[in-house]
Amino acid sequence: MNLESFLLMRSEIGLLAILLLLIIFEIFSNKKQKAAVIPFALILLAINTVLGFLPLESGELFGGMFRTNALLYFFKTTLSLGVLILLLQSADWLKEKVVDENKATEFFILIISSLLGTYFMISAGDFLMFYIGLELTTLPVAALVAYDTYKRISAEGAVKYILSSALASGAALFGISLLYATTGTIYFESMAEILASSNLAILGFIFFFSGLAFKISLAPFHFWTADVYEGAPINVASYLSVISKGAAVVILMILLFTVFKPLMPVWNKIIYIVIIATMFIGNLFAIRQQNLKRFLAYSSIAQAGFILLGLMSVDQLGTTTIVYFVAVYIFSNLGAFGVVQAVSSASDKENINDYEGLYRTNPKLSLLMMLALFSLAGIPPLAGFFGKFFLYTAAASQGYYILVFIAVVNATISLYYYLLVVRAMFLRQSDQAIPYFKSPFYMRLGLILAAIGILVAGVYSPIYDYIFSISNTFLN
Amino acid sequence: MDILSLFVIVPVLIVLALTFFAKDLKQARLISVVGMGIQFAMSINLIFAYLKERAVNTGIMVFTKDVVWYETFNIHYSIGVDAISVVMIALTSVVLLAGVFISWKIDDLPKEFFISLIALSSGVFGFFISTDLFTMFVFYEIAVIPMYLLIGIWGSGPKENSAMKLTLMLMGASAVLSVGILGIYFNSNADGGPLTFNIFEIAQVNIPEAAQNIFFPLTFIGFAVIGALFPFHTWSPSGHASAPTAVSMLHAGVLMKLGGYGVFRIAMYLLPVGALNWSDFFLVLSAFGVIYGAFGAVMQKDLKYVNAYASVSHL
Amino acid sequence: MDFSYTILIPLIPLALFVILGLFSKKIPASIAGWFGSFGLGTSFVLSLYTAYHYFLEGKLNGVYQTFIYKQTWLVFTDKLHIDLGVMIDPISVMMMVVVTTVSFMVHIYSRGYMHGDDGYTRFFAYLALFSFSMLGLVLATNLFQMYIFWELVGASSFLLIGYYYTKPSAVAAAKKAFIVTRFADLGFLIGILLISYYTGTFDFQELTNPEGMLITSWASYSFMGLSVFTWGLILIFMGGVGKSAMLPFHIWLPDAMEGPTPVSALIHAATMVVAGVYLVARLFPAYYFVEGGFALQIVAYVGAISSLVAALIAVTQTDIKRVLAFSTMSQIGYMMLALGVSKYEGHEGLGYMASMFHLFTHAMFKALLFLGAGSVIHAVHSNYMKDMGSLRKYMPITHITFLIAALSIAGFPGFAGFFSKDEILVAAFESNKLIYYSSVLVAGLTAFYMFRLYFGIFWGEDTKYKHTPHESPLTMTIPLIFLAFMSIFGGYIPFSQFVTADLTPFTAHLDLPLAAIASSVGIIGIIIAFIFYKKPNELPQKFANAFGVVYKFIYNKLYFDELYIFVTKKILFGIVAFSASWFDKNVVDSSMIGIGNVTVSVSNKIKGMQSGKLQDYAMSFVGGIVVIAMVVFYIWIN
Amino acid sequence: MIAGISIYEILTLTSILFFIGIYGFFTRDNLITVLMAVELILNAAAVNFVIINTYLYPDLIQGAVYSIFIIALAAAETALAIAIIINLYRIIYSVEVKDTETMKY
Repeated sequence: MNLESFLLMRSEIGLLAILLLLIIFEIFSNKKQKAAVIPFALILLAINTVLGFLPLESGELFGGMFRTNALLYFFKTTLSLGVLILLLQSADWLKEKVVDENKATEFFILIISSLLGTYFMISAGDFLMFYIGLELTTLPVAALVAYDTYKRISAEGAVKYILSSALASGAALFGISLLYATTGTIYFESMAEILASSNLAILGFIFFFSGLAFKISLAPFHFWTADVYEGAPINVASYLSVISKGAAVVILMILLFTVFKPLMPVWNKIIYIVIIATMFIGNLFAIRQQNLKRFLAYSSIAQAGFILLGLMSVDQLGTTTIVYFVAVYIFSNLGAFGVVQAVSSASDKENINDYEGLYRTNPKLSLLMMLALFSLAGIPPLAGFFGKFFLYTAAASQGYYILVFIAVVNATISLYYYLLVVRAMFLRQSDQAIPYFKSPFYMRLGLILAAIGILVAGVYSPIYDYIFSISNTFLN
Repeated sequence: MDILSLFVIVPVLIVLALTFFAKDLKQARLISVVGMGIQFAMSINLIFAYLKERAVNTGIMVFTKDVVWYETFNIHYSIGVDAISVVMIALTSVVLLAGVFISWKIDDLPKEFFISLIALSSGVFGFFISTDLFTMFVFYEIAVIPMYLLIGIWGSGPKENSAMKLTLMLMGASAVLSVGILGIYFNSNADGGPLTFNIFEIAQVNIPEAAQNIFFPLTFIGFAVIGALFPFHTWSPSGHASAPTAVSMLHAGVLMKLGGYGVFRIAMYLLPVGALNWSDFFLVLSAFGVIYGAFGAVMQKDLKYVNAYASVSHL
Repeated sequence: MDFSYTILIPLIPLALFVILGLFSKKIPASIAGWFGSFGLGTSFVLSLYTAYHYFLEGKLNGVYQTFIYKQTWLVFTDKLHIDLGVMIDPISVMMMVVVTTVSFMVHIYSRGYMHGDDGYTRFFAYLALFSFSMLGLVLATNLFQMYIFWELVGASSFLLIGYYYTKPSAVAAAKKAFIVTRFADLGFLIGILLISYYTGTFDFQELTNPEGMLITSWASYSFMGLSVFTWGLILIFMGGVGKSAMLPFHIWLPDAMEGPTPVSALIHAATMVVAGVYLVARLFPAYYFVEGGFALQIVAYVGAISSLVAALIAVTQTDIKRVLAFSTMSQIGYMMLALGVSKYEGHEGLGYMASMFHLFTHAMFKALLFLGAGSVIHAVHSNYMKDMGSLRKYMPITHITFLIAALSIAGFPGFAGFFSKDEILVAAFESNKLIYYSSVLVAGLTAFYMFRLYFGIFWGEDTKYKHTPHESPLTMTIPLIFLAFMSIFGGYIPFSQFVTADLTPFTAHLDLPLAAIASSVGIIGIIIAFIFYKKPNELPQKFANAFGVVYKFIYNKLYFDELYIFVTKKILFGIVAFSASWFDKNVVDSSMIGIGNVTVSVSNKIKGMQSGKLQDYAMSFVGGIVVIAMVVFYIWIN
Repeated sequence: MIAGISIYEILTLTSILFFIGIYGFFTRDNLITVLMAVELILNAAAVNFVIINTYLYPDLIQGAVYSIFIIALAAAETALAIAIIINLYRIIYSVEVKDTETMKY
């Protein structure tokens, strides 16, 4: 092992460097200079994101605790891009509401550390690294949920989040300990070789799965989601719903496809039931929401159910479709959350009926919101359609037609509530419509990036083909 | 650029032009009229070109073109026309042109109206030129959504509910259809070939009877809903009643034909055995629909199915 | 011989429609009018040339040949395919001439009539579309093509009737016309499907070939004692009944008078309404040969009853356009019954010839009547006879031409209507006495109500007009004069040399006794009208009172509208459709909506799950683990 | 390795510990005590790792290392949770679980 091999951790090191620079900045800047942290951090992250497009070899570090390959690397870059968009969308909120309180740097540091956590989590080669990554992902976000220190629901949401997630990680740990008991190793690779279908292993798996399912907010482990999203600042909810969920899905997929492959007959059925429960619960709750954050929370629960469809096909197809869909989902959800954020910072309104007549006052925002929602609902030619259709394909490739049928029924239900928002924006007219406002520069940039993602990622097939070409790297 | 793809590209260009250049009603309708006029001229041209090409080309489809889209799924953007599609395209462009004229004096959000109308048309045109199941399905769904806005914003009466009902039923149908399409896709290697979405390749394959029996009703119902077959017609009366005139026209004139076209081109063409086995059931259903619909005198569509079924069962 | 240039005849109006429709805002009204008239003029000249060419040279061994130029279009099976093309035979050439003549005249006329109207160009675009559809219908080579244009005709007439779309009654009339004819077309379509299914062809030539296998070999499939083919023909005839406004589907015609008058002249006098007659004529051999012509008898009786009923109603109406509308219905009934009583070969096929002949002459004089009525309406701005009177002083040309048309329709000897009507009566006399008597009665009634109209408008008392009526402009009177010319001399065309059922010319003679009876009945009608209406007097009112209930019954059009409303509203809508729609609403639709409602209500029911309590969430978390573990261990593993 | 005590007994103990933690989570009224219950759960897992390492796989120290990390992360988690609870207390002057139910349905 030489120093050059640390280049495999390039993206992680990059993030660490950003964190350090931010801390240094925080220490040495005076009060007037504080506002400069926003462009500073954004530029740094943008550089890191762009660097992520350089190719990287696959390999292992620390005796297999950390491993990377093209797929993971691609996914990290995607997450980084997502966080960049998210930060662009929150920049103006920070500038207006937070800079005076000297907490802007804090926000960046917390978000970026959480991003670092997701990197480690998905790159983990053993359960220890996985656990550290998981906690590193969770804890900063818990702090961020309580970021609005004077808002009661914010504090409430944070309490619910931190305690539930502690319970979840406790359960996951307990599960890992049982798995460790049956195999005697915490390394993914060696565990995959040893693991056999014993009762203890299955019990361990169930505990472990529940912990991860909590992060992805699968039913019945999802209850925290809506409350926390509602309490959290919008961009934090957005982070939870796209970045942290996306990373958790990918690591779940990796673990199921490699480590837990011997248990496949069992987890297959568990996932089958969980998918159905998650989709129905998410959709049924989403139908009657008025608060958009809560609405998007349930919608993202339902989306999680869709993502898991890809797990039903334990092969390259499943991997590709999941990674692809998560990428698409990041853009779509960021689009939706971005609009909510923009409207909220301009008018403090977060309810669906506040959006009535929005199109007549703010056509571009409404249009983007519609695109984002339709992408989530899976309407062509937006990216979400392709993502969803390929997930169906993945599930159908193993003959799970009934499951696919249930999924498409749910897609139709989901269209109903997405249309409710579209209806409010386009069909309704209101005297109290939110007046016209021009979003600031960063916000517009963030929204435009999300829109491009929604429009391009589907029709432009090389993206999918690229993911497919790299997705065999970890299955080998 | 080939003659067929233009049918999709021109509407998209018009939509873009409308989005960026149209400032008011006059400009919006000017752009739409010019664009749809071009479209109409193209369809006339297509008819002649088709007749000319038909004389020398004996393939099922002419003007075919095939571009690989999603390689891993063997999804192609493959297009081609036969007589039916040419006629449907011509019909659509006539109806659209008329629709633009009928909506001449639309005063509420004119630009958006034309954008939706033309976006819808690109879906319809795309549907008729596709020879790939996936591409066809994509265009089919593209055609449905603008409908929501068209009825919901510019409709009359209980427009919101009708629009919602229509959209949900049609999208629900397309959801069912997507299962059917996947079923066909994953059975398209029954003879040992690769999986494919290409309609004509699939038509060569003997899909196992069991699979046909399962997926035929799914595919059929998927298209039958948009063709307003009993008992999936309930979106149609309220949708028609609420829709603005241009949309009503388009609906009766074109969209409902999408269903019939789809039934012929996909359900019965690709799953003949399934069609045969289910024919009694759907025949009864259609016949019932005819009697039932005669009171509304709108059910002429179903009769085509009757005839179609009769001919299928006699084949 | 090459007739392929005839394809241009329908294509020119189509091109006109496209151009006028596309640039309707850019083209100034005056140019649009010229342009439209010129285009139709070209078609007119072309069709005259075709007729000349065809009737002169189209015979082979004394039999008219059929020329077909077609393109295979939709292929179902090897045999069953739909073609698009043109078919040139005597009746199609004749119809082509009629359609283009009337359409051309109407175009010219409309330039004056519609002058200054908002949407002038749009009107001409619609006219062109209609002409195109009608010509396409006439030239169709097969049932399906005919059906397509049939519907297109329906649609374009819908546009024309509803031309004054700001007027609710016009819109309602357009809708009524569309719905009623569409309902009838349902029968047409079923008929087409039945026939095409059992014969495997749509083609007119194959369907009507009397020596062909088709006609004789279909009797094997029967339903309720009649062969399927007869059923098919009856159903097809149902479509014709709808378009031609025969009983019981005539109710749309009077209302359709809401359209601009030139439209009435074009659609409701000369072209669209005779489409039904044309349809039966087109399939005549099939009607005649299949099962001894059972279907044809139905045609005859429907025609006879319609003509009688319509004539009776026409006597009582006061809206001049409605009088003309019922008169049209009555005359088309004539044509139908003539077809119905006709036989096939040689002189036996007199009825067929007479029907076509009458179609031709009727087109001329009825278009003239409508255009004249339009001219009158243009002058006095009213449709009602009570607002008119003594107009002969103000509008000499209209007066004279109207008189000519009235004489022609009344069958006054020497005028065109006399000859064609006479042939019909002869045909009826030879085959069915009952129908003959009713036809004679109708002839008398026709003369009476036409002259009632004539005297009421041009004589009678001098109403006080707000504006002094004046003669219409030249562009309106030229068509009147031309059509008047045709109404006189159209009758001298030796039709039996041209148009016959078996395509073989024969010579028809005037049957003097019958002609004498008919024309004397007509003259009696004229005289009665003269007595009643020449000068305002009490007689009509007395008569009306004397008949009392009967008069009222007829005046209200035998309560057909009310009957329809009763049947549709009370029985169909009230009982059948109500229960159907109850079923639709409560079972079908509500099962669709119900899915939605159930979803929403389930959603409301389960909202309590999200209690907001941290510990409940934890319980469900642990509960989830427990349930999964239990399911796995107790169900799947054991 | 403790003489006379087998792994089963200790695993039973940790399992009981785990479920006590869960029970505590379900029933405590005070957020701080709920947090303590969570600690029990985490500790149960940590002890599990140590015991399994010692009894079953004594030649490697993976489990022991793991438990150290668990303790460290649990501490971080607790610190954060306490901070959040204090923040909540500053707003509503209560740390009762039942006061954190404004958001629901």
